[in-house]
Amino acid sequence: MSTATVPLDRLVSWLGGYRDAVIEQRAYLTELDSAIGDADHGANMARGMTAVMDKLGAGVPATADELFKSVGMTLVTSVGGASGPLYGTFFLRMGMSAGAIAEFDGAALAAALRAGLDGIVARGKAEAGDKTMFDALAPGLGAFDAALAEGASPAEAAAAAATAAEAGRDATKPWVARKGRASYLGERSAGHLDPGAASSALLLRCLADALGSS
Amino acid sequence: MSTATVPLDRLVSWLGGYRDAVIEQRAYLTELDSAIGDADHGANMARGMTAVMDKLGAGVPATADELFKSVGMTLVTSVGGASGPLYGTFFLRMGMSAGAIAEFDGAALAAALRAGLDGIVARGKAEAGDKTMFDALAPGLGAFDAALAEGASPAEAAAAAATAAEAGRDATKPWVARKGRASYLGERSAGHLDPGAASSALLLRCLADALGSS
Amino acid sequence: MKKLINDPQDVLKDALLGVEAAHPQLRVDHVNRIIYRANPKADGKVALLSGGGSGHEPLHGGFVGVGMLDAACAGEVFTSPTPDQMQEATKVIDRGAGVLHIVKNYTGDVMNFEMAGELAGAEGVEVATVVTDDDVAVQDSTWTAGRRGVGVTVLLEKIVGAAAEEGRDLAAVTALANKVNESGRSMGMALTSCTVPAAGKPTFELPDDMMEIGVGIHGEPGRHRVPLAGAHEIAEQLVEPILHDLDFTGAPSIVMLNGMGASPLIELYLMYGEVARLLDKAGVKVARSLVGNYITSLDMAGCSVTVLKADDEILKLWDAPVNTSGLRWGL
Amino acid sequence: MKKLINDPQDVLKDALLGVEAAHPQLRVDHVNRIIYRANPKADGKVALLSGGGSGHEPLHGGFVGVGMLDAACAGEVFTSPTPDQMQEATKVIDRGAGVLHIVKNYTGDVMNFEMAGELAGAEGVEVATVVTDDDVAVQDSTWTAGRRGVGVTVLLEKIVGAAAEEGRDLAAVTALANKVNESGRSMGMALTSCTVPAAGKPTFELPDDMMEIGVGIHGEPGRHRVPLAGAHEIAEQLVEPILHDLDFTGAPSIVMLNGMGASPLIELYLMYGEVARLLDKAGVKVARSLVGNYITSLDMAGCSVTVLKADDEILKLWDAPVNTSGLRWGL
Ligand SMILES: Nc1ncnc2c1ncn2[C@@H]1O[C@H](COP(=O)(O)OP(=O)(O)O)[C@@H](O)[C@H]1O
Ligand SMILES: Nc1ncnc2c1ncn2[C@@H]1O[C@H](COP(=O)(O)OP(=O)(O)O)[C@@H](O)[C@H]1O
Ligand SMILES: [Mg+2]
Ligand SMILES: [Mg+2]
Ligand SMILES: [Mg+2]
Ligand SMILES: [Mg+2]
Repeated sequence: MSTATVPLDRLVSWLGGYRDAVIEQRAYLTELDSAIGDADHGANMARGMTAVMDKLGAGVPATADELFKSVGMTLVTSVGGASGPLYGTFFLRMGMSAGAIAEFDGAALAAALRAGLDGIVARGKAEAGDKTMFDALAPGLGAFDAALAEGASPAEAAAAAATAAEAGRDATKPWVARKGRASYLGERSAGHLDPGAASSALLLRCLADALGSS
Repeated sequence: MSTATVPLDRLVSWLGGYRDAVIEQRAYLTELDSAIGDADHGANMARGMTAVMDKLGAGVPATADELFKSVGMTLVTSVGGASGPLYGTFFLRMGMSAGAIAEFDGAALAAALRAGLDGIVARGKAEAGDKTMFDALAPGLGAFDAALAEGASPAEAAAAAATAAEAGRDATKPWVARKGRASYLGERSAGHLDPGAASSALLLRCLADALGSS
Repeated sequence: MKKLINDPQDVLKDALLGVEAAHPQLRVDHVNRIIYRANPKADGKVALLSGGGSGHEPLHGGFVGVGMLDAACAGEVFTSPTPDQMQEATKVIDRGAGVLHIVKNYTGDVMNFEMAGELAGAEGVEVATVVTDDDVAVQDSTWTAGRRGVGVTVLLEKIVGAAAEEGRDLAAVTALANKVNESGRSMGMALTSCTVPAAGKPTFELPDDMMEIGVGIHGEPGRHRVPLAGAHEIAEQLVEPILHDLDFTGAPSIVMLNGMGASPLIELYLMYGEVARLLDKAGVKVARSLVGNYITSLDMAGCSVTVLKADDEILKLWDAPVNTSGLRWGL
Repeated sequence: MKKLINDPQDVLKDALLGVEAAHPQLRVDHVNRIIYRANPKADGKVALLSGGGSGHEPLHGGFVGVGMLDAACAGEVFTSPTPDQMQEATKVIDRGAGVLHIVKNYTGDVMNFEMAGELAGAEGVEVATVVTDDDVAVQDSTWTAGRRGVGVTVLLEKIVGAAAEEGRDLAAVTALANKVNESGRSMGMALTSCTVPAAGKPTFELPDDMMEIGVGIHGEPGRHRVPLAGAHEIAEQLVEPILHDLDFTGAPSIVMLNGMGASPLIELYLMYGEVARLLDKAGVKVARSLVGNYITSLDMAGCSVTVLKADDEILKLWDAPVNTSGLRWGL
């Protein structure tokens, strides 16, 4: 059973679940990045999320702004590459959007996620169809908003978001990349999933799992 | 039918036959040298004998001393490695031993070959059982001498020499090398034929072929 | 995977210990993974910072020293370093005249250096940036992240390092850096893939009779996979797109024949001979050259060609003394 | 076989064209395959000649120049050059004070240099010879052709080159060369075989989980084939036999961590860190070090360690200016 509000510790579980998931899917993400990138996306995400959870292990901030600032800064300072600033900015902006709250309602969560995505766009200038993480996150957050508008709980909205993000991820396969290092391959980037789209679909799947379980 | 004397052009055929043989067996000789050396013996012998025959193609000296001096010098200046000075010295000494003759009888040929082998020993200090070309040449020339002593023709003696040299070559297989680069392998040199023993058994086989055909 | 390493996760950490042990003229900050000159340059001179993913050695750490960089930030293998590393290095090397960030054009490097520049700027250090993008293998650069920064980065660090050593100000140093970048073109190829230690297997499979033309320096596949060819043809496939992209005639050129990491020097010289002949035929006058492993891609076999259109000023700066582990003369 | 070459038979010829094109400070005799300094040293100074099979680059051609060799003879890949090459080079570089032949201890090299010495001697050039034999992998040297000459050759060419440049006479230069050789020890290992171009396939097969300890520089199998291990253990297997063979405590040492040709610099630095730690633990004081590809074995992956027991004189000669393509400082 899902609830109408999301306490902060549920989002900490989200992050913990995502850490476990990227560690588990590390080889898979690297495999994707080998095909059209430089074979480090799995290592990058695993290193970053491990650092995030290690940091939180020493003490979890009581409010969303502090929590996500910590997460974002840890990613920025531990990942590097393209995904470090992008995921880092995502969480930094989530925290700035949320403010000093200890519990999210659906609208606040949607706004925070949206602010995060806007941060990614501000940093990376990705547009729809460029074959990046944007192409999983954007439909994902669209579905989240749509579900909320139809009265869904945050958990139900997250489940819809994950499914839409996964569809967005899969849609990247035939595309020719126009951002990031996959773009250097030109036509040869077609026929492969974008690694960042895969890791960000996973991020929303983990959110659905964390909110859905109770 | 073999004859009692060997005219110089028969020995030029010997050299030509040897050139063809080392080119044909180039990969095999390199294979042997890969196992216990540095994988160049086939290339070395092919390069050297090609140079020898190219030189003779421009004009064959009329006397044995000049012929074999040319062959020896060409080998010394075109092969390098261990086999260059050793085979080069072999032919240089053959020429010095033979003198300005245009035809060999059995004894003169035996003496020239023996002088060649002595030259190899003087240069390389190999002893019986060191697992070198000496171990094919020494029994080969021993058989040559023995056959002559029993009244054989040079061609018959050369055939005996070739057979003995091949046995000598095969005998090197189980030995641990004590000279040349194979010796660096210690016990690991056992179980492989010595490449120089193989190329020198071939040298005597080509002699037998050149003298035996008519 | 056959490598001279311990735990694949520790490659960078362990290698930095070796760099420190080997070079008393360098100081290594192991926490922040920064390689500094042991003796900082004089006050009032512009400082140069570069950095990037590891696996390209000697780039960049091997170019820290008198006449080139003041510091280099090392990221994980093929992964841009992080803004905090860069910010720390920027602060430490600033001698009051500002710091030039030399950034190879990859999304990650650009974004991380951008964040670092913002952070350092907020702390009062004047930061300028040059982004190298010399790889002609990247076509349609309007539809991509732009051209990759590759070989010209090495030449730029040398030339601009000499200018900074002379005492030119940040604007002049930056202008020169942009000029050098715009005057250089590169093209690379691979005979084999490399293996990222943490990935444990080759980034791509390349059959024995094929090669990749137009690779960068991150083990990525190139633009075309074509049948394996001889050095002569390979040289043509590298030189032609470079000369097609920029007119190098009428000026002295600096040429680098760079190894990707696993190609032995005898092959690199052989390739240089081929390249030199083609350039000569095309009327390009080679004034200076460099043959060796300077900007590598781990254990990839292959090479790249960089041609830089120089002038008297650039040649003078090129010839100026330099003392780094990767490039050294006159000192 | 994947190599940046044309016809496998032409590798040496083609590579020498590249050497000539890349280095105006060198002169290449293509007929005799000799690399000379373009500007010979002054009359009355001892000249240094080395040479050997090709495939070990930068050795020896990369060490021709002020402060090191006067000329190098290049043989076919892994095949000693011939006496006529050496004789020609000896004659050309003699400045009236005699010529030192620096010969690595391999039967072929020794015999060919011996013949060359006889020929040059007959023509009135005073020739002395030093034979390097520093490879501790070769045991029972009484039952073999003796120890192989490997890494110490590089250090010797630098140190003795500086002494010759100072104007020491042939006897003094030769005595120093022997002293350096006797004070140095090396040990090498391979992760992979190399491929001799003319052979077209790897000299030996090495499974993915095995390595060879105690290899030389000719792609020959080593003394032991053992399971693949981490850098830490590999370092132990290289350093231990060296320290067992000679006491290096109580004197400053020069240490070289040398790559076999296909191992990238990041791995070589990592290995050097391991080696430096072991030497430190054993009380060996490292005064100078060198990390990189200096004496290679074509495209073999692996490395070797050389430790040279030095003294103040040797360190001073080590630090003296040198200007070659492979080793350069102070000039
Ligand atoms: N400009 C960009 N905007 C958004 N996402 C991007 C951009 N560039 C790259 N990415 C994402 O980053 C992913 C690669 O991340 P990663 O492999 O960790 O970094 P790098 O490309 O530096 O090796 C890509 O799959 C893509 O989804
Ligand atoms: N001291 C020696 N005396 C006689 N023959 C030798 C000696 N050293 C080596 N050889 C012979 O030389 C052969 C190797 O020749 P080659 O491969 O052409 O030269 P290298 O060993 O220099 O590569 C060996 O197989 C051996 O028969
Ligand atoms: Mg990547
Ligand atoms: Mg051999
Ligand atoms: Mg990366
Ligand atoms: Mg040889």
